[in-house]
Amino acid sequence: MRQYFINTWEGIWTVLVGMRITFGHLFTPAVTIQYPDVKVPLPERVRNRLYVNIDDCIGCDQCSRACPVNCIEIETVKSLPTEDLGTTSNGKKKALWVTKFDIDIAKCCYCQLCVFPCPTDCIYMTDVYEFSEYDRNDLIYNFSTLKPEESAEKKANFEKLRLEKEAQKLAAAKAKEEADAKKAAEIKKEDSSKTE
Amino acid sequence: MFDALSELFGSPIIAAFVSAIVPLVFIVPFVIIAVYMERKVAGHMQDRLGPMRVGYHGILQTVADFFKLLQKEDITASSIDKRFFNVAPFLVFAGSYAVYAALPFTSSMLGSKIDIGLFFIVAASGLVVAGILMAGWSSNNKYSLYGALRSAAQIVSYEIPTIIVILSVVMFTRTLSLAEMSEMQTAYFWNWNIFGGAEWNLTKLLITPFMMIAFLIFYISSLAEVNRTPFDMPEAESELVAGYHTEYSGIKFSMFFLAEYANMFAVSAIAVAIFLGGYQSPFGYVGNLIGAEWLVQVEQLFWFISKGMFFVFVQMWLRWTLPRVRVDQLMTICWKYLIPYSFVNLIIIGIITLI
Amino acid sequence: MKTEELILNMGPQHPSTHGVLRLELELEGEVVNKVTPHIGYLHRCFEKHAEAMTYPQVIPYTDRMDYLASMYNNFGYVIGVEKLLGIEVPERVQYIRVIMGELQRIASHLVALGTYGLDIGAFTPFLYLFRDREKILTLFEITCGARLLYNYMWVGGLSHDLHPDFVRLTREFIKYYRPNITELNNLLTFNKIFVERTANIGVLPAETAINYGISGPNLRASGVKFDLRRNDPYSIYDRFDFEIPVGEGMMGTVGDCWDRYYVRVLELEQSLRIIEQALDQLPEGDVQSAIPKRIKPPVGSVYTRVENPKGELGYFIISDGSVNPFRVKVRAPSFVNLSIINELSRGHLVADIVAILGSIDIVLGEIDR
Amino acid sequence: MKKAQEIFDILKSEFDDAIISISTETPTEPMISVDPLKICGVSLFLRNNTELQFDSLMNLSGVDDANGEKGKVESDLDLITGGTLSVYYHLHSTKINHKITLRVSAPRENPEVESVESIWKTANWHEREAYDMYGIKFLNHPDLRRILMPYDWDAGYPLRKDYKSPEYYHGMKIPY
Repeated sequence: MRQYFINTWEGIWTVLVGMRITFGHLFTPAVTIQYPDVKVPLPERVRNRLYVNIDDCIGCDQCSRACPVNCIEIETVKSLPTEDLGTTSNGKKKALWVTKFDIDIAKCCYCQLCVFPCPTDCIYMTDVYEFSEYDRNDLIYNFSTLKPEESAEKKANFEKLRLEKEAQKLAAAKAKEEADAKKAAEIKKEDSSKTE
Repeated sequence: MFDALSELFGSPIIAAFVSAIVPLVFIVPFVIIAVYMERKVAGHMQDRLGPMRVGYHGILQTVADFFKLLQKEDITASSIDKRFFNVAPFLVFAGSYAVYAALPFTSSMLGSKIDIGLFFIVAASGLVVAGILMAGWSSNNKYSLYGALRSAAQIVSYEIPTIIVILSVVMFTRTLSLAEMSEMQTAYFWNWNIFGGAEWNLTKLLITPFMMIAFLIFYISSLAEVNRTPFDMPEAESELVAGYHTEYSGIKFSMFFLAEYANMFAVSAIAVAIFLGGYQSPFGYVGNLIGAEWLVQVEQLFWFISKGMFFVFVQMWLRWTLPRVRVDQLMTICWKYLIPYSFVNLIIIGIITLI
Repeated sequence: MKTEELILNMGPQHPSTHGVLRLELELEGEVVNKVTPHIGYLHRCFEKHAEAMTYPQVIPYTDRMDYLASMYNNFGYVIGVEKLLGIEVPERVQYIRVIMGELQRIASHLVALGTYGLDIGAFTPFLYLFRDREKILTLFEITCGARLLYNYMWVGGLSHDLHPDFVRLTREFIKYYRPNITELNNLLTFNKIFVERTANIGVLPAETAINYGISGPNLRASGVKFDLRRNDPYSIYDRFDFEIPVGEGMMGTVGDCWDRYYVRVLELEQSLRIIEQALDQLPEGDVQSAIPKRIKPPVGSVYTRVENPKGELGYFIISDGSVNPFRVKVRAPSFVNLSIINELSRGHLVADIVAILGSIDIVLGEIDR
Repeated sequence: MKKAQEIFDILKSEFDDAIISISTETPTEPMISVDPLKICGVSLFLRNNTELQFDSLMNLSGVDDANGEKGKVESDLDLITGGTLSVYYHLHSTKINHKITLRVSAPRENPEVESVESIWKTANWHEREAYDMYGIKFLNHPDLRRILMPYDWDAGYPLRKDYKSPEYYHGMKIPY
């Protein structure tokens, strides 16, 4: 019987205690903000949209290899010895044309693993976090500044160079072979003449 | 009001029609304001802002939502019982709407001056149970069925303490008419029933604490009757998804919604009418002071609505504070706590009234 | 009259299954006869992925298992790999890991307590707790730049050193947060309705709990004083002075839902204590000095376990000497804890299933992995 | 507290041929190899013996040892034939606070291991997972169904090293 009245009392009292707390909160200022109008200032280390400063990129492919979800695709073409690609801002010499540098930001998991291995600090995460698109394909960012025809040209250049080199190599090899053959023939001749 | 209207229009039929419309004119804006208020109260109690976008501080949010609900596609599942499914929301609304017929908004503004007002209200609100049961059963959804059956058990059980408390007040005031009851609690707030009525004697002193208990019991059981937290079993969100109205959408859902909020005000208004002086002002009338008869009516309407709104606010306040009881505990509270207390209270009030 | 059991599918889309979990309830009226959990809706092949990744690349995947306690998932994994490699990490790294881990424990418990209130029907405490959790997430954000999936702890070190303001802000947070525990207790913990809903519900005896492998707060609520931070210390937890709260059956029986809830409330305070001590002792140093250039552990296997906010988080890592792990098996605490649901809920009402499920604090991301 | 070697000796004297060997090289933890069809009895002994009291199974994991012959059967599919699948049991005693790892290896073609579900209930779901991922059949398991994969998954056991994901599941294309 005693428990009965204790229950009644506790029921009413704890409800009143709770009501006092919520009533108090009725007059405390809200902690939420009006998001698109007001924005929280982001800390400096914030990790959001990836950005690549392609001018500094040397096309070393380290970021792509570090990525756990394979969202970075890089294609490079070797430059011709005659072409000067300049240097990066921290003084590294560039030797590759970056014909393709695509980041599929829809796949990106914002782990920042690609940022650390970069030797020229050209890939980094920015504080932009509003980049929704209507089309999924718009989420694939192309960072390469080369136009398709330009990159085709570079490829063709390199291919030509490669072919030339190969031809040279082939010619050299041929020449060497011929020379070898000649030499061998001469030796043979000498040998045969000796034996005679 | 009916008499005045039939004189005005010269035909009792038109008068009946018009006086039936009047509460709707009140209910729809009330619901819009109450929903807005609910959201704002919830928001600020939870350190949020609540709706802020539509209009100044989101004041038009519920209007926008109302239109959205009207536009929505009325989805009906294929395996439901169509007849009951379609009727149920309107039946629920009719039940809560009927209550307004006997509510005295002011001394002259009330739908019907029936002598058994309280009795009518109790009977009419029973209609809601039928509507909810129909909705739950016809939805052909296990969650809806659970919600509906819980609700039926709950509302029927909680009628008992409600009626016992009403009985004790009726014993004290010797009338079943809400209009008459409100009239008796005239002038200042110490004349309200909760403070022992208008007569100054020993009875008043003795009866006051018991009247307060009666009010508390009435308020708690009325919460259960309108399915508000902590007794929102039928639609217990975390268990039954949305209870009996899981399958409803669009306009039919908004009928349930309308009924719920209409009910909230109705029970608060009944509590106000039988305990807290109804439409009577707590400090006398300015209209009487300056001799303007019409002003008194306006004041009465103001006091009635603001008292009612206060208790609607308390309902919201409770909702955003408390967890929900379990279905068997709900019954325990009713049968083991409220009913015994209200019986004892009834007997004590009876004895005091007899002295 | 012919009667039969009612099969009620709770989930996969249900407000209180904490994700995509399907419980098949066999009901008799409102009384539950049997609960059959069906899991796997959130299966993301973590273990298969891990076999194709290099050791550091696995870390972002561990984040996504128990997404409410990502820091701690990192923690357990890097400890395992470090044990395989046999490297010592600098003191400062150890301290920062403990601070982060304990902050994460508070954050995770806040979600657990808040959503538990939500399951019982109290909406407001949930938002108060989330408000405080946001403050913790902000601390993480200034440190590593992410709010939820950190990839913060690396094998042998950390991705970033602490932000210069971190220590000050954390102290401010502790000062701000302490009174809020009392507020939570007044608002929810000791509320009569809440107590009635949770006390004596889903009682888990200690013997059963151990046999089922239940761990973490759920085990301690059954009265077993077992905490890996104390009983099998890893990192530097043996240096701190803290208590292990156990369930005492204050409101009902030992090991009921209320105890499981209350043990978490008490752990909040203990975590704050550990953070305070760690902040006081925090040494200076370089956090990246011990990170190996190339992570290629020798052939072998190792099982490490840490006290995740949910319970015992174990990593069983087998190395075949290459840069990719041969096998990473995760002993997810929620996975093991959920397996007891049938045992706990037999004979209770439908509404109690919600209370029991909430009280064992599961995260589906971890169960399905 | 018992050392791994002591535990091994106790087991060896009790079960003799069911206990195969012990390996103690680092960084591997001490590991006792057991006959897969006698593991249940060994486990029961480990749990009930007053000197050992391993009352808690921390982890149970299936492993594909991939030590069979790798053969190119079709164009690009490395099918492994022969060799073993293993199950690792990590045991812990909450009372005495010592640990041990057991290991059983069953042939890949017909991997049958005794279930320890009756001894540690933890094993129930873990064994289901091992079955789901590796197809290891646990004898006497009360409810050996798939757990994480769909119940009607018929394309094999995904964590085996030679698993190849099918192209279609119920007419749905799998690699998105």
